[in-house]
Amino acid sequence: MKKTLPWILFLWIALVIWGAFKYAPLAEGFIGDSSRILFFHVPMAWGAFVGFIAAGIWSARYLFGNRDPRHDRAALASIEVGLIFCILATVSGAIWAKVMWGTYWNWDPRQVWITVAILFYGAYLALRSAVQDRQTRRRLAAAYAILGLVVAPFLFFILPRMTGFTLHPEPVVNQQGKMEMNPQILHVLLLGSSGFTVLFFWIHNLRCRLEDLAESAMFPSQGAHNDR
Amino acid sequence: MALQSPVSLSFQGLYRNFGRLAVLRDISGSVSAGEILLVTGANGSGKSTLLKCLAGLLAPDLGSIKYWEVGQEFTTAERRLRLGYAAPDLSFYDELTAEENLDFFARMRRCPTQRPRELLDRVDLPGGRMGHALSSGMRQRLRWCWALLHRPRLLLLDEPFQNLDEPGCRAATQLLEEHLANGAAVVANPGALDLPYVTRHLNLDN
Amino acid sequence: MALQSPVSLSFQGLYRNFGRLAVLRDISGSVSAGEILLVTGANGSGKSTLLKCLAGLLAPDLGSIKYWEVGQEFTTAERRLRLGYAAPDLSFYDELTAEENLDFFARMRRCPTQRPRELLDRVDLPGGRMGHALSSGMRQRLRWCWALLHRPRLLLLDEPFQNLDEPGCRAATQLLEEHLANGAAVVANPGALDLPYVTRHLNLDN
Amino acid sequence: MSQDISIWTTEALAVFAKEWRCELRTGYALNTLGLFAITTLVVMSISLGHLGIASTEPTTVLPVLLWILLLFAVSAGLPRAFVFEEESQTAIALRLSARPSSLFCGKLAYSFSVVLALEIIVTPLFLTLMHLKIETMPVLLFALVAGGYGLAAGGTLVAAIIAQARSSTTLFSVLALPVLLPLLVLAIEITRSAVAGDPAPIASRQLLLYDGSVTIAGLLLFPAVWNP
Amino acid sequence: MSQDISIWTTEALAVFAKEWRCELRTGYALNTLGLFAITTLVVMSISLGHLGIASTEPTTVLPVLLWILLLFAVSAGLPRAFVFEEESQTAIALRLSARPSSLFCGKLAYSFSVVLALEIIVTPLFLTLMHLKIETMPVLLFALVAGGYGLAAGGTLVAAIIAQARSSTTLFSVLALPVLLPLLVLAIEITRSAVAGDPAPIASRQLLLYDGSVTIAGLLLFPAVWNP
Ligand code: HEM
Ligand SMILES: Nc1ncnc2c1ncn2[C@@H]1O[C@H](COP(=O)(O)OP(=O)(O)OP(=O)(O)O)[C@@H](O)[C@H]1O
Ligand SMILES: Nc1ncnc2c1ncn2[C@@H]1O[C@H](COP(=O)(O)OP(=O)(O)OP(=O)(O)O)[C@@H](O)[C@H]1O
Ligand SMILES: [Mg+2]
Ligand SMILES: [Mg+2]
Repeated sequence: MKKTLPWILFLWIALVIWGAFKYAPLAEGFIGDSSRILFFHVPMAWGAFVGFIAAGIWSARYLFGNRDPRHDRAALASIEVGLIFCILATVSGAIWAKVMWGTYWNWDPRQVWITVAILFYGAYLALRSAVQDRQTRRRLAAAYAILGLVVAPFLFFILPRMTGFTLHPEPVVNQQGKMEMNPQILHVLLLGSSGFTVLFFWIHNLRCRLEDLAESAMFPSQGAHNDR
Repeated sequence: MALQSPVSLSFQGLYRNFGRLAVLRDISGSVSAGEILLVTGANGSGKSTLLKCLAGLLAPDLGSIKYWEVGQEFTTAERRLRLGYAAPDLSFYDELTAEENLDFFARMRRCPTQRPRELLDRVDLPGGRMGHALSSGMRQRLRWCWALLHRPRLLLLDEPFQNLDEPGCRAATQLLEEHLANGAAVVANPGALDLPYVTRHLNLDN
Repeated sequence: MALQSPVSLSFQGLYRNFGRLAVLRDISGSVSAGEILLVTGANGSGKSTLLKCLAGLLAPDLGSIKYWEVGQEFTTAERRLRLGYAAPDLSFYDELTAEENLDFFARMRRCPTQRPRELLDRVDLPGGRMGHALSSGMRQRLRWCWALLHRPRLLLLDEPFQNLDEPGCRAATQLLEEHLANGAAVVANPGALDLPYVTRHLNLDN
Repeated sequence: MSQDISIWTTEALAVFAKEWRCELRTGYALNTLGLFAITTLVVMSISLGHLGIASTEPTTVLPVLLWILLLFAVSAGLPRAFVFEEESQTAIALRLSARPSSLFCGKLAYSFSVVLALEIIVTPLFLTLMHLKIETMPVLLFALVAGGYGLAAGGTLVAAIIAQARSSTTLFSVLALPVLLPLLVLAIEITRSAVAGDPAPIASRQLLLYDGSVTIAGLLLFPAVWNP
Repeated sequence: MSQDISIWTTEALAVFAKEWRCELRTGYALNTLGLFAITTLVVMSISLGHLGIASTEPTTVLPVLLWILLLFAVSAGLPRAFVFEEESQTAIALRLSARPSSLFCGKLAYSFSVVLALEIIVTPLFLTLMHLKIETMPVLLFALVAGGYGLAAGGTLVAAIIAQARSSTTLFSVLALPVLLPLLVLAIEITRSAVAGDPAPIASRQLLLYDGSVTIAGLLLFPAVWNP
């Protein structure tokens, strides 16, 4: 499994790339081929959201469970990877915005709220670096990440849809609950989103294993210690 | 484990590191009603750290702490609220007088309203002095009052006699003696004082 | 007034009130090289307040404090920088190690660069421990080092032996003895310890 | 059970009363918070004078300014709720004698009352200085109460986190602003509706949702944050 | 005399070095200050987005915002200079070993360097995010350096005053704002000239005058404030 997963993932993403350029038709209302960035932009944003939610869940398992440091490391790793996904979604969106709206950045609500999300999880990292004792650091960071479970849905879903005027396209599933999308585009989008979700967990898993190794190298006798 | 004794505390295999510094390593001990567990050791040997772990103010990395009262076992969160603790790093509100400070905690702990006054008289502390205006000996007296406010069954005392003058020491020793009638105590650094009933020793040097 | 003695401090008719509370009332005394002035009194009698006034950390309401070194008289501002002071309310930087703390103050006081290391060795304090991680006894050792850093002629010590273990007390007493070879000291609350050369007493009870 | 609740209420009330007693004795929080808000108000009106905004588009601009003002005042004042206890080391005594949930509620009630007091000082002043007319007063009151509550709840929880981190007010702003921003924008929306005369703005539902989830998160997280 | 000056320089440098060492050790302050500035930037942009100012009148509005931003950042970070020493009781040790004038200069140098660091983070970001073009760069640099120095000097002096008052950082803002307000207006004027392309704005003389008088006031007042 460990050996085959990367290959499956490789093929999966390759299929998404192929689909993005060869299978899916161009969407209406977009300049040139620019709509194809959709197949990376949306899965990346989705991956970031999944990462933040996963971080919240791992933190909850750490805080309300038996305080196993591995859960905390998993939360940290998914925030790190999630932040990268989030930044990539923003950058791809900004490039797209340059083509569509003529400027990289114009404080569109979507851009604002994704920036706030980046700031929130950046603050998570700042909090970690501000606490010296390891137990305290894990506890506080976990609490903040769980607070993220409340804040993130607001930032990703609720607020961008309700505040002010936006140039950003309607969500796939719009407010009336209807899907207005070419089925082929939808296929690639779903394939991409699921592929990026798996990609996220694969990178995340690598990161966690690396951290576990570093930890056991630094505190050889402590592998099994819990914080309680 | 002396289940029917009025109170009993036992801890087993406690470990606590600060970063890479191993402070507590496999520390065990126990104490029950009428006993004092005297914790000794050089400066920096971990006496205060141990008392903080027992009080639930610091989580040990490993090891278990068990606390019973009259046959009933209590969790860490409950133990924290039931014991009495006095240590140099215990402070009170600067903007409240000594008596108001005690009154506030008495309300939090649901003690009879005359209890603060009673204790202040015992240690001879002017109740109307503001928190920030207390001298170091007065502060120490206030710590004693605070620790005994809710008549705890277990007392954890770190440097309990520091800063106290002669009458202060006498009052404190007497309070401790009364407490031991059916309570237990863990004491670190009692200074040059003779303690009544020292029945157990735990040395942290190695 | 022993003008040619290596050092001499004398204070006359000191008064200090806090609000309506008269803490110091007409306190006088003096001390010169080789002597200890032992300040005694019950808790809250004003020992720490007196030492703060002498150190220039608190201005007395009334009264004069005179300070000479080898026949030269110094102002309050100069005295403040020349004397050595150790008291429970003296703290150091949490983010610096013990040695970095001393190094910083050594630079401010223009002492030789090996002086901090030397003192740390004398009191047997691990120099690499961070300020916030020091145990209470270690903190007290650091206070001693800090007070002696610039080889002051006058030492003001409030509760100088509190929190120290056996070896700590011995090291501190020895440092004090060496200081007294040609310096003076004012000591409050030395605890149960025998002090070398106690030659003057000042009792603040009334 | 009902006895539990009465005990819990007594404790929360004791904390609330203690906070106000300290407050009235020193007058820090209120005096300084009020003065802070007023000074900022002056800075703002000076810059507005430079801008000449006040005259052009009052209805969209001024609600934003009002809430930014409140936000900064709160982030200057609220952290004290817990930072103060940690710094003066009274936290130990509190930790050993108060149940976390009643402590949190007491502190929250105190913070909320301070925010309300601040709003009572600032809002009338702001409205008169800026010549802003409110069409539907109840909507404005709702915005002030629900928005103020959200500020207090989010701020109190984050204050509890940074107090443990033994950290500065700067870290407070870094952690709290991303949490409070969604709330802020919702409150601004509702205030705008109040100015425009809309009797039942849609953002109210979201604001209540936000308040509710932050309260629940606070009650769940606080015990874990507060105790080691 | 010349020996006096060299001693004095050594002491001031020792203070400066100590501050930076503590700062870098805890790691939070600078990171956090940067994150704080960015967060505030986002808060402001959101309001700007709502206002739609950025597009209409950039040259008059943006300099005001830049300086308000710096002001908030400074009032969040600077008070630590002295309040911190009083609260952690290290002030006693300092009072007994440092001469007030060199202490003040060391602290001032430190504050100034923090403000400069902050400006280096914030200004380029602000200029690019807000699409603001500067015509005469040297004038902007002058405004940043001289204005930043004024913020640091005024802030340090007020911090020393309130540290003695056993008070919160909120009080700092209250005292500091009126002191810093004239400075702010001057710095805004000069920044506007830089945007407009005026090579030698008249406000420069006043700004230098202000800086000079605050420095002298600080040197004179500080010893009296610092020692009982
Ligand atoms: C920096 C600029 C941008 C950012 C930060 C951004 C952010 C996002 C995010 C976070 C999502 C996922 C929303 C979700 O998971 O529900 C998303 C979806 C999407 N974006 Fe963007 N975007 C940007 C620019 C653009 C541009 C310029 C376009 C096209 C004109 C665009 C088209 C879309 C589409 C079609 C979707 C999928 C619809 C949806 O589910 O909401 N985006 N964007
Ligand atoms: N927060 C902390 N971070 C890192 N190390 C710490 C911390 N607290 C204590 N230590 C270290 O743990 C050791 C034990 O400290 P502790 O305060 O328990 O000693 P102690 O036995 O009470 O000594 P003393 O008699 O001096 O009070 C010391 O070496 C101290 O440096
Ligand atoms: N800042 C202050 N404001 C008001 N009163 C004060 C202040 N500082 C001290 N006092 C009062 O002054 C008196 C003397 O205090 P001081 O600390 O000097 O006593 P002390 O002799 O050192 O006592 P101890 O042996 O307990 O240390 C005490 O009654 C105290 O309450
Ligand atoms: Mg100890
Ligand atoms: Mg004293």
